[in-house]
This record gives sequence, C-alpha cells and structure tokens, in this order.
Amino acid sequence: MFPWVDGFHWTVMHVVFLTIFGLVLLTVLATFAWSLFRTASDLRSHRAAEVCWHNNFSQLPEAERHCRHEFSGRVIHRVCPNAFDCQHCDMYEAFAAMPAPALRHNPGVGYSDQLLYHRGHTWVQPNEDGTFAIGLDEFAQHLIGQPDAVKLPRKGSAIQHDGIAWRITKNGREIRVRAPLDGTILATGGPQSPWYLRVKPNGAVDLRHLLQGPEVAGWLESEMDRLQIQLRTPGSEPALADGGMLMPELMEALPGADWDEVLSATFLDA
Amino acid sequence: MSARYGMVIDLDRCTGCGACMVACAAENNVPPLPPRATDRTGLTPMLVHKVNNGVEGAGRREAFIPIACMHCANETPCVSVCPQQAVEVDKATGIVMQIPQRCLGCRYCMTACPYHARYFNWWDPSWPPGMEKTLNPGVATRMRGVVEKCNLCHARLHTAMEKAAAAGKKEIDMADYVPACVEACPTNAIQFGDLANSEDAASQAAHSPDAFRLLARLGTEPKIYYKSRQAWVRALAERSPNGHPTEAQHV
Amino acid sequence: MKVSRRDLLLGTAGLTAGIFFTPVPWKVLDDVSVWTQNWPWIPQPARGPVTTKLAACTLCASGCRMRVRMAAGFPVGVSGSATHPLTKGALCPLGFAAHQLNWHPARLHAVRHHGHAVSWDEARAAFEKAYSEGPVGIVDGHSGRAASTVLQSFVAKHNGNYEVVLNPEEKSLLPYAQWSGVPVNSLGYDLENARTIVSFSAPLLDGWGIPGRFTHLWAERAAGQPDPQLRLIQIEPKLSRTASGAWRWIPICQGSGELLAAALAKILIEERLVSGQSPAPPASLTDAATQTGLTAAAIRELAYAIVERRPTLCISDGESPAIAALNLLLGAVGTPGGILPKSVHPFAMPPASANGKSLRAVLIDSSVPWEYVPPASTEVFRFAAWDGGGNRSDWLLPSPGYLEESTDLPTPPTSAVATYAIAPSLLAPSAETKTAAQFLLQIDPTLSDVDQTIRARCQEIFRARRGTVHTEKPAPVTSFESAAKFEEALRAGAVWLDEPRTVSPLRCSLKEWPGNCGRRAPADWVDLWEPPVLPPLAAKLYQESSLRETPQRSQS
Amino acid sequence: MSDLAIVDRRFIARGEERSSTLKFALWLTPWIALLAFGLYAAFLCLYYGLNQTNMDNRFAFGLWIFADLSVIAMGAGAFFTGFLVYILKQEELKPVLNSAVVVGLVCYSGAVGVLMVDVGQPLRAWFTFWHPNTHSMLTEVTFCISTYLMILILEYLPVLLRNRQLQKIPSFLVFEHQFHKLVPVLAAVGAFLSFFHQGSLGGLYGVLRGRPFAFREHFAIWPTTFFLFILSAIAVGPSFLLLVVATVETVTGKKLVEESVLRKLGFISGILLGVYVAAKSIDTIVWLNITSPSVGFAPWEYYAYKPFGSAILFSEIVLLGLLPAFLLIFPKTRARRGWLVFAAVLTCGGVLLNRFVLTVQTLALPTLAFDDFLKYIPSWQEVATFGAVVAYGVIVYSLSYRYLPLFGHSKGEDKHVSVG
Repeated sequence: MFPWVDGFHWTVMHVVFLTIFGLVLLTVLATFAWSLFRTASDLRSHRAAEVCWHNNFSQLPEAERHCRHEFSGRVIHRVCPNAFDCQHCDMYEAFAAMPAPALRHNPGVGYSDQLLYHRGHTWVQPNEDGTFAIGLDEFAQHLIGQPDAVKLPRKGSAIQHDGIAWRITKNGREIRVRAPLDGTILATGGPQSPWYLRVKPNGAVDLRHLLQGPEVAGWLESEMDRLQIQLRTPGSEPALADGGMLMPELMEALPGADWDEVLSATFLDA
Repeated sequence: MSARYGMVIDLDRCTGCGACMVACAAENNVPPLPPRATDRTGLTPMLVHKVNNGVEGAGRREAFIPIACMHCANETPCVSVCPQQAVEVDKATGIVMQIPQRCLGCRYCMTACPYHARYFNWWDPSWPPGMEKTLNPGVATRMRGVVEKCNLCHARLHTAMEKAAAAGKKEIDMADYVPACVEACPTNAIQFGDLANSEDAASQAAHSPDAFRLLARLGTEPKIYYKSRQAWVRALAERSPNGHPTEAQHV
Repeated sequence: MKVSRRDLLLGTAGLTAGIFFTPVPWKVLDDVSVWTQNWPWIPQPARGPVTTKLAACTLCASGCRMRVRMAAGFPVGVSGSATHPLTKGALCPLGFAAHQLNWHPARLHAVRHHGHAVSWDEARAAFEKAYSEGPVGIVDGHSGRAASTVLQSFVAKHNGNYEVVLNPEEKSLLPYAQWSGVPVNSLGYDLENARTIVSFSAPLLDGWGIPGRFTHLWAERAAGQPDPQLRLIQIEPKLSRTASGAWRWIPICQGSGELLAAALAKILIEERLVSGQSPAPPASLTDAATQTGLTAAAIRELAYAIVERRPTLCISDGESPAIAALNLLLGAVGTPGGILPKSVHPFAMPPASANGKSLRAVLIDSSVPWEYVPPASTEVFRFAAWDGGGNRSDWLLPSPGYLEESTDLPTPPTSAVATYAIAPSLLAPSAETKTAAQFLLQIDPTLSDVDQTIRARCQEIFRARRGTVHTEKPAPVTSFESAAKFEEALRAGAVWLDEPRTVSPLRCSLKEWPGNCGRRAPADWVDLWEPPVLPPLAAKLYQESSLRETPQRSQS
Repeated sequence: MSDLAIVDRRFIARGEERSSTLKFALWLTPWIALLAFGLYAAFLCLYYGLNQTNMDNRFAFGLWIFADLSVIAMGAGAFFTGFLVYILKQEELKPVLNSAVVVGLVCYSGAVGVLMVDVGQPLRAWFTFWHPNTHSMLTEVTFCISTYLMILILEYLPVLLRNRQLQKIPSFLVFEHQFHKLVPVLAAVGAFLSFFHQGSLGGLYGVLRGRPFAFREHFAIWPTTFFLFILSAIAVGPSFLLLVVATVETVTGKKLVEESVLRKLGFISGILLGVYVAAKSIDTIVWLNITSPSVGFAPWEYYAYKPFGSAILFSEIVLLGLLPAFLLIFPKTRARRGWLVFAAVLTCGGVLLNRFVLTVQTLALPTLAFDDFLKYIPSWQEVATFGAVVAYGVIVYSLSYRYLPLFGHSKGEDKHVSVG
C-alpha cells in the first residue's frame, strides 16, 4: 500500500517499526482466532454442556451446593466441590461405606423410591430394555403447573448430563431443564404423558450422581425450605403448603413472587 | 543542483509598514478571516513583530522584526514530529515544505516550532462573493483544519525552474525567483538568495558582523538571518543571552 | 434449510473478514482521503496563463506604477515597478491587496437616495433641479486631472464653486503658496538634496508623500547609522515609526511644535547661526521650554543640531505657518534641498479655488476622502465606489472601482519634479457605474470630454519636447516621432518626467512671525488606522498582527 | 415489581445485591445529561471547526491534550495490574482485575474519542497508518494506542459475556472459557505496547528542541521524559484503581474486595512513586543546570511567571510525590483506609499536575526574546467535551458494575474471575 503514496520513501525504521507492529497485531488476532477455533471445536464435540454447567455451578450460591450426604445424614455440612458429579468425587466410596442413619423426612411433596433424581428436579427411570425414561419431578410440576409451551429435543439428537435437555415456557418465563444423563433421544413425551423423554444411553451407564433412596426425601425437604424462604411474602404461607402438601399451579397462585429467582434456584440455572 | 535558499533581513531598514505581510497573504491566497480572528488565530505566514528596547523616555526605540518560517537546516523541529510526513525538507532547495493535503491537523508541529511560524486554519477559508476571481493561480487554497506556513513562495521557484528548463538551463536565474515579501519591501530590507553560494549577496550578508539568527543556540540552524547595527536589536536574538532575559518585550 | 443463530454469527464473521480481501474498503478509504483533501466548497483559483500589465494605483494622488498579474481577465497579483522614477518599485501596503477591492462587500452597485435604490435619471434630474435653483459646489480630491477640468469648467459655466480637498502633505505647503503666490500643487520638497530633515510630527516613514521616495533615501543614507549622511530629527509627542527610525527623537508635549519652531528661530537669529531673512519670533525660550517639556539647554542644543549639516529642511504635518517661517529662516525655500517650485506644466493646471458662496448642493468626486464633511444645509451628491458610511450624503452615486477607470495622473504632491502618466483601465467598468465627469458630461455635453483633454495634454507635452519618458529604460521625449506614439507609450504605463528645475528663487514676503494658528496636531491616524474601506486582506492583517492598532485591538 | 424492573433484574447476576432500577436510573440521569451535552459540544467542534475552542496558533494544544495524557496515565492500571497478575503472578490482585480492564477501556476509548475531535481533519487520522513518519513519537503513540485499545476491547469481551443473560448462550460461555486461557498472552502484549506509548507520550514533549522547558537530552533514542512517563504511569495506575474501587465501595456501601488487596495496590503504587520521584528529581536537576542553560534559557525564568511559580515544581515533586510515596510505603499509614485513599488522591493529583505542567506550561512560556507569557482559558465546548468523557466513563463503569461480575461473585469463592 505504501508505494502508492507519492513521495513516500521506505526507510529501515519503517521496516523495523512496521514489522514489530505487524507481529503484535498478528499475536492479538491469532489469540482471538484461536479461541474462536477452540470454541467451535468444543461446540462440535458436545463439550459445551459440561463447560456451561461447571460455569453455572461455580456461580450457584453456597446454599444450593450442598453435598447429597447432608440429606442422607452422613455429614452435617459439606459443599460439593465437583459440580454434583459424584462419580468424580474422591469421597464417594468413603461416604457410601458409612452407615446411613435412619431419618424421617416429610418433604411435603410426592416422590418415588423407584426413581433416581437429578438435582435439577428431573427423575430417571431405568427400563428393562436398557433405555431410560426421563421426567419432571412432582416438585417441579407443582411449581410450574400446566406449561404454556414445551420445547423438546428432536428425536435422535443427543443430550449430555447437566446440559439443557428441554425448555418449558410458563407465564413468559423460559425454564431450562437439565438432563440427568447422557444419551440419545428415542421418543419424546410431554406434560400429558408420564415422561418427557425416552433415552438410549451411549455406552456404559453411570448413574452414581443421581439421588436415590432416603436422601431424596431430605433433598426435597431442603428444597421445600428454600421455596418457603423464597416465597415468604405476607399471606403466602397457607397458599404454599396446603395441609403440608405443596399445592399445584403455584406460579398461577402466586403471580407476585420473584419467580426468576425461584426457577433459577430450582433448575440450577444462572 | 543543491541550493540553500534563505534570507537576510536588515532590521534597521524595516519601517514596519507591513507590505511584506500583505504581499505574502495575497500571493499565497490567504483568506480574509472573520472579525473574530486575532493575532493568535490568524494566518500570517509572514508576521511583523513590534519590539522595543525597554527604555522609557527619549532613549526609547522601537524596531520591527518580520518573522516567517526559518527553514531550519538542522534537526528541523517540525519535521521529525509530524506523524504522517506532511512536513518535509526539500533536499534540493533546503526549503521546509508543508503538505496540507497530508496534514491531519494535530498541531504537534506548531508546538514544536520555537518561532511560532506555523499557522492553523481555524476557519473554512472564504472570500467575499466574486473575490475568488483574484486568487493567485499558482497557489492552491488550503482547507480548514490543516497547518500552513511560509514555503518561500515555492510556486515562484517552480515557475523559475520551468523557465530555466524551457531555456535548457540547469540552474535557475535568481532574478526569476523572488518571494513576494522580498519583492514587496519598499526599503529592500530583505535580501534573498542561495546561502550555499558564496558569490550570492545574501550569503555574504549572512556572514557580516551585524548578522545574527533568532534562538541560534537551539542549534536548529535557521536559514533566515537578521542584521542590525543596533546592539539592543541584536540582543533580541536569544531569550537570555547571558542568563538574563532581554528587557524587550512584545508590544 | 434452517438458519441457526450460530450460522448467522459465522456468516457475519466470515463476511467481515472476507470484505477486507475485496478492493471495496480500500477504494472507499482512498475516495474518502481524496475527498477530505479537496473540500468541494472551498474556492480554488482559476487556472490559466498569467500575463503582466503595467498600471497605476489610484488609491491616492501618488499614482504609483504597479505591475499587475492578470489571469482569466482578472488581476491576481500586484507588485511595484522598479523602473518607476518616483517610487523606485515601492508600493504602500494597501496597494498589494488593492486588486481585491472591487469585490469588497461595501462596493456600491446602484444609485442610492437616502438608502433606497434609484435610477441614474432620477439622480440627474435631482442634480439639474439643484443647480437650476442655486449655486452648486463641486469638490475634487485629486486636482489637476483631465477629469478635474470637466468638474471645473462645469462650475465655471453654471456659476458654481470648485473646491479642492488637500491632503496633509499639500496643506504643509500652503503657507509658502500664500506668501509666494505660487499654487500649492506647483510646490514640492527637494528631499533628495537635504542633509538634515527636521520633521514636526510628519509621518515621513509611515505613508507620507510618495511611497518609497523618502523611505528609500532614509534606508540608503540613514537607517541604523550612528552618524548618517541624512539626519532625520523627529519632533513628535509619541514614539512613532518615524521617530524610532530617526537619528534623533525629540519628544515634546502635544501641540507645542510651532512654539518650539519659534524658539528655535529665536536662537538661530540671536546666535547668528543663519543668514536667511525672517521676522523675529515673539517667543521666549523659557515658556517654550515649559510648554514643550524640553529644557532650554536641550532646545539650544537642538538649534545647533539642525544647522550643523545644511541644507536643512523642516517638514510639518499639515498646515503650519510657524514651521514654514522657520524654513524661510533656514533658507530652505527656493533652494536645493528645500521647498522648490515645480516647472510649470506645459498645460494650464487649474488652481484650487474656494470662494464662500452659500451653496444649494454639493457634488463630491470619488477622489475625495470619506473624512470630508460637506457644508451643512446642502444637498449632497457623493460619488464613490465603496460605501464608507459615516458622513452625510443624500445621493450615493456608484463610480468605477479600482483599475476600472482610465484617468491621467498629474504630478503627485510633494514631488519637486513635474510628472505625467495615464492609468489604464484593466477591468471593464461595470455598467451601473459613472464617474463624476461622465455624469456632468451627460448633463452638459458641450464640456470637453476627458479623453480629448488627455490627448491634448499629451500633445502639449510632446510639443514642449522637454523631459524623459520612463518605461523599462528612460528615453527622451524627443525620441518619439509623434504625439500619438507618445500618448500610446503613456497609456502603456510609461511615466513622463520633467527635467529637474534649475533653481528658481521663491519670493516669499512675510511681514511678521506667524502666530500659533492654534491647530491641534491631527489624531494619530498612523496608529489607529481604519480608512472607511480597506482591502480585506490588509484589514485582516492589521487585525491579526500587533503592527497597527485596529478598533478591535485598541478596545481589547 | 414493574415489568421494567423485572427485566432489569434478569440481567443482574443471581444473588447479587444491586440498587433498585429506579435508583440506578436516577443515578445515571445526570451523567447521561452531561454526556449528551458534551456530545453536542463535540459536534459543534466537528461541524464548525476548531474555531469553537479557545486554542490558537500559539496555544496549539489545550485542555484536550492534557485530558488525553492524564486519562491514559490513569488507564495504565489496566495493563499494569494485568502484568502483575499474569506475568508476575501476584494472584491476590485478581479481584480487581476486571475493574482494571473496565477502567482501562474507558480511559483509552475516551482518550481516542477526544483526539478525534481535537485534530482538524479526523477523516485523515488513518493517514498515519498509510504513510507513517517513524521518527515521530506521535506515530508510535497512534499505533500503540489503537492496538492496545483493540486489546482492551478483547479483554472486556469475556467480562461482558458473563452477563447473566448472555451466558445462557452456550457458544458465548464456551468462547469465554477458551479465551480466558489465552488472556495472559494479551496481558503480555498489552504490557509491551503500554510500555512504549506511555513512554512516547512523555517523549512527545521531551523531543521538542524548540521548547527548552520540555526538551530533554536523548537517552538512546528516547528523551528522559520517556522513562519518567512510564514510571509515573505505572505508579499512578494502581493508585487510581484503588481510588475507583474505594469509591465504588463507598457509593454502594458494600465490601467488594479484601482490604489487603487495596493495601497491596497502595504499596506497589508507593514504591514506584518513590522511584519516580527520585528519577524526576535527578532529571530536573540535570535539566535546570545543564540542558536548559546550554540552549540559552535561564532556568529560573521558567518560574518567573505567576501562577507558574517554583511552587508548582515543589508541589509536583514533594507535596504530590514524596509525601504520598511515604504514606503508601509506611505500613502504619497504609494500614489506615483514610490515609491510603488520601495518599492515592495525592498520587493522582501529582501525575495530573505533571501532565498539566508539560502540556500547558510548556506552551505558555515564551521562547523568543520578545514573546509574551500566554494565557489560555478553554472554551465551554472544550470543557463540555472533556466532561463527556468523564460522564462516559462513569456510565460505562456503572453499567459494568451492575450487570457484570466485576469483582467476581461476592458470594462464593472467586474461582472464575475473568481476565485482566
């Protein structure tokens, strides 16, 4: 470009000067381009879900990061360091070995011992044919009630655990429901059918990170407590727990509440 | 050819009439600025300063110092600072050239010039209707927002060179190259010539004992010389010749 | 196909990156830069061949010869003409930008009556009515021109009154005219042969007389020299340009110059320092000292200084009999280096006459400066190229602008030698303009018209076979074979210069020392310099430099 | 809650305490007004030309150049903190990194904005890249500042992407995650660039042979002012950052970072300031006794004009140099919040004064024997434009503080603080 400027004459200084700045510019742009490239490859290799989840988890308030064994009663207080991926927890075996104290919880919301629960309020039901059914637990259902719309993944598409499995819209709020496990979508149900997704796991299945047995009750109870606190506005208590049971269509019932906060906390979202 | 054009201005002969300023402005198509313009926002490639010897009463004397671009030959302050080569020293003539088409108007060169010989176009140039017919064809008008200064009537040099070329000569005839201010001076106070040529009257005058240059100690080797038989005028060369500021102040 | 957000992002990114590999952005940059380098709304000079013509400046009576550079039919530059015998190439600062004057915003383009545009016919009708009702006065600012004869013969025929407005230089010569009977415009200063010049506040280095004439002498013989061949003694209250260029500056109290002159005369007579004859001044040295603010010793010293190098010539700023008397005493009247009568022109020069009639109307020629105040209760017809505002004028009559009128130029004031030249018109005068002479000629066609007069004058000079013609190099008049050729030369810019007059004593009869005429020294027009209409460039430059006080500057 | 407030809340990170939408709007209003007014003034300057300012041929640089130099010095905190954290591994400074980036971005973009108004032909500014004069300090400044501004924008990107709503877009979050790994590279490049242009800004005046008040002899190819500027910039950077954080804490009434972090900033600032003052003193002595007299300028004459008496030199070096350096280094005073902030204010004041002296006094002083001492009062257009930059800074910082994780998460540990 320079030679076109009449009267411009190259000097050694120009070469040195422009080389240095060329390099600087190159470095900067290369850095940018490289991260773009890495991002693209991450997205292609489905590592996005993991990255996002870890990021979100790191932002969760401490109160939402209790170790499951607080609910099982094996520890008094422990904050999960592993983004709820118990299979990577070096304490897993140790805790499993400990005897679970018999506790009686009354979460005030229905649950089933046959189901494995994800901390994002989805449950997993293993079928004998090796596939799994995935659904929304009663807590979440009562909260949301009848959804305005549901956006389910396409059949045959893949989901990653802790990634976004499907989206529900209610009262203009989008709820992102996290997938409890990895797999490929076989069939999709919905609010009407008993389950939302039927999934074929890819390869060996490891469900150690899902809650089961007594800890479920403990977990739900703590969730109820949280809900109590978050919804505590004058005159709302009776509405919330109707005879100790969580009433359905809670969002309809309490339009004034800060649902953004509640839903984010419930579905472990940012 | 490698000339070093310069001037020797005899301050004793200067009556401060201002003819050089007017002739310069007319030659270089300097626009008449709005009434708001002052001695600090004007366009005066040649500017005559009025100075005095600081004495009160009958002993008081005044003198006039015409100041144009000094065309510094050494470490020319305005050249090295320009970020985009809008100021250049013409190797063949020693003239410091301002290229308004390249200037972005950062005014760094103006802060660099110790002689305040550079001027910024604060206004869009404009003339009363019809007056643009009287613009000098040899010189392009400048636009707002750029710096300009004396270029020793480069257009006239150009004409002289064309004439020489037409006659098949290498050297120009100095009679053909006379800057407007030199031509205008009613007392011939300004000698113009090639300082590199020892035969040249100007270059001889530059070596006379009365000759001096402004702020010579800055080491910028200005090519505009001054001369005066009066000691107090010569003393104006330096801000503080021997550690003491000269009495004279700008009137 | 379905376009996801990701596709869009990638698409835009790719597009932005890709665009830099097309010529588009670079072309745009280039165009922008070119555009910024010639803003379309900035006027650029017309290209075209430049020709140089000789012309004469008509801003004042000096009639300096200029070399005017013309392009596309318009003047684009002015410079002095080194071969001009009087100016030697000098011009006044205004001259260098005067070629722009015709486009001055104050230029008059139509006849105006009390501010309203009217037609020439109405103006003519009004003037005819006026001089039919009573005597009219015609005021001339530059007497001796062919045009002046028109004005003069008109009043002669219609029982009018011809008045000439003199400039300060001419006024300073009035006393000698009164004492000797020689008309003012036949008197001049022989500066070239003087060795001491005593100036009483005369701005000798600041626009006095013919540009370049004195400044050259001063520059060659005086400037900066400790003991100059030409001693300039400036007697002036304030340190003017002339004062600071002078050999000696004698600061005196405002308006005490004439008393000082008297005191000097007293000393010169008492101490027999001079041979010249003049009545004894009544002044006493002591009250001269008190009034001037000088010590008696200083005055005596000054008296000795002014006669140390003769010839000595005293010059006053405007009319000043006492100073004229001092010149008489110094023998500086009618001798070389003093006040000399010019050779009488071969043709009759109209003497400036003013006899106090009560006038019905006044017609003011465009050569009259705007400062001129017309007599009260007269209808004023003022010719002017520019509206200088100010003084009363019922009728403003647009006259040709600069370089538009062809006129002849008789000897400029203060010149000791007679000259004659013709200013050609380089620009066609615009249709709506008329000179006063043309105006009168339309009213009275019997008057001899300007061009005839000029031709006649050329013939007379040619017949007299005296003097030289100065173009590039001087040639004697005799070298021209015909009057026509001679006139042609003059019209091409040549100047006729008479032979210097062999000394002719100037008989001045002065009974007694003239009393102080009580004339206040004129305001320092030199420093507060704002003639009604300045060339815009000049106005601009004096405003943008500390060189002269302009209204803006003097306020701040 | 009004709908607006609800939407507003959705952009604020979960669990972060922020003032109500109304209160925030009220806080912004005056700043937006100031910004708008300033933009109008800038428009006047661009449309009618620089005759709108009170600059002139003798005072060719005015308020704006002073503002640029100061603002860029203040912005030095950005590159220097990044340098400390990523290159010198001063991990405990991480909490203020994001703040530093925002401050830097604001300062540099503001400076560039003002420069575009300041030059007579902004449309030609890019000519410097087209046919640069490599001997000009200004060329170096132009190249460095434009490149570094680019870097700052890149560094700001991740902070921006961690906004509550933006981070819901997976690709953004992943990009942030990846980009964050490379930020040390940018920090290094940024440090390199800043080193040069901070210096060149000083060189800008040091090379003015025609202005003996500013002229300094060359050291290699650089005048001493080159190095003094770098020193003063990295000395004032942390102090200014400290001030910003302290101010935000006062305004919001929250404890945002550990006191130790601020003390550390103060200490670094103090040490560097000490070194700077020492160097500056030596430079001044050499200049007054050798450089200046050798070109025919009596040193004492520089301080012969009021208000630029020698008091200005004293306050620059002692009151606003030595004193704050002492306050910041001496543990007892550093430990006290009040003294810490006070010292930081003094430090900033000192560097501002230094920039002022160099830009304004240099031009005000006479050079020719018959020159006057010049006066210059900026026109309202100049002041307003300058005000716009300040307003712009406050607004951008306020928005960033409200919607972005400037100080990591005040809840939970700052495992994932972004970039410097």
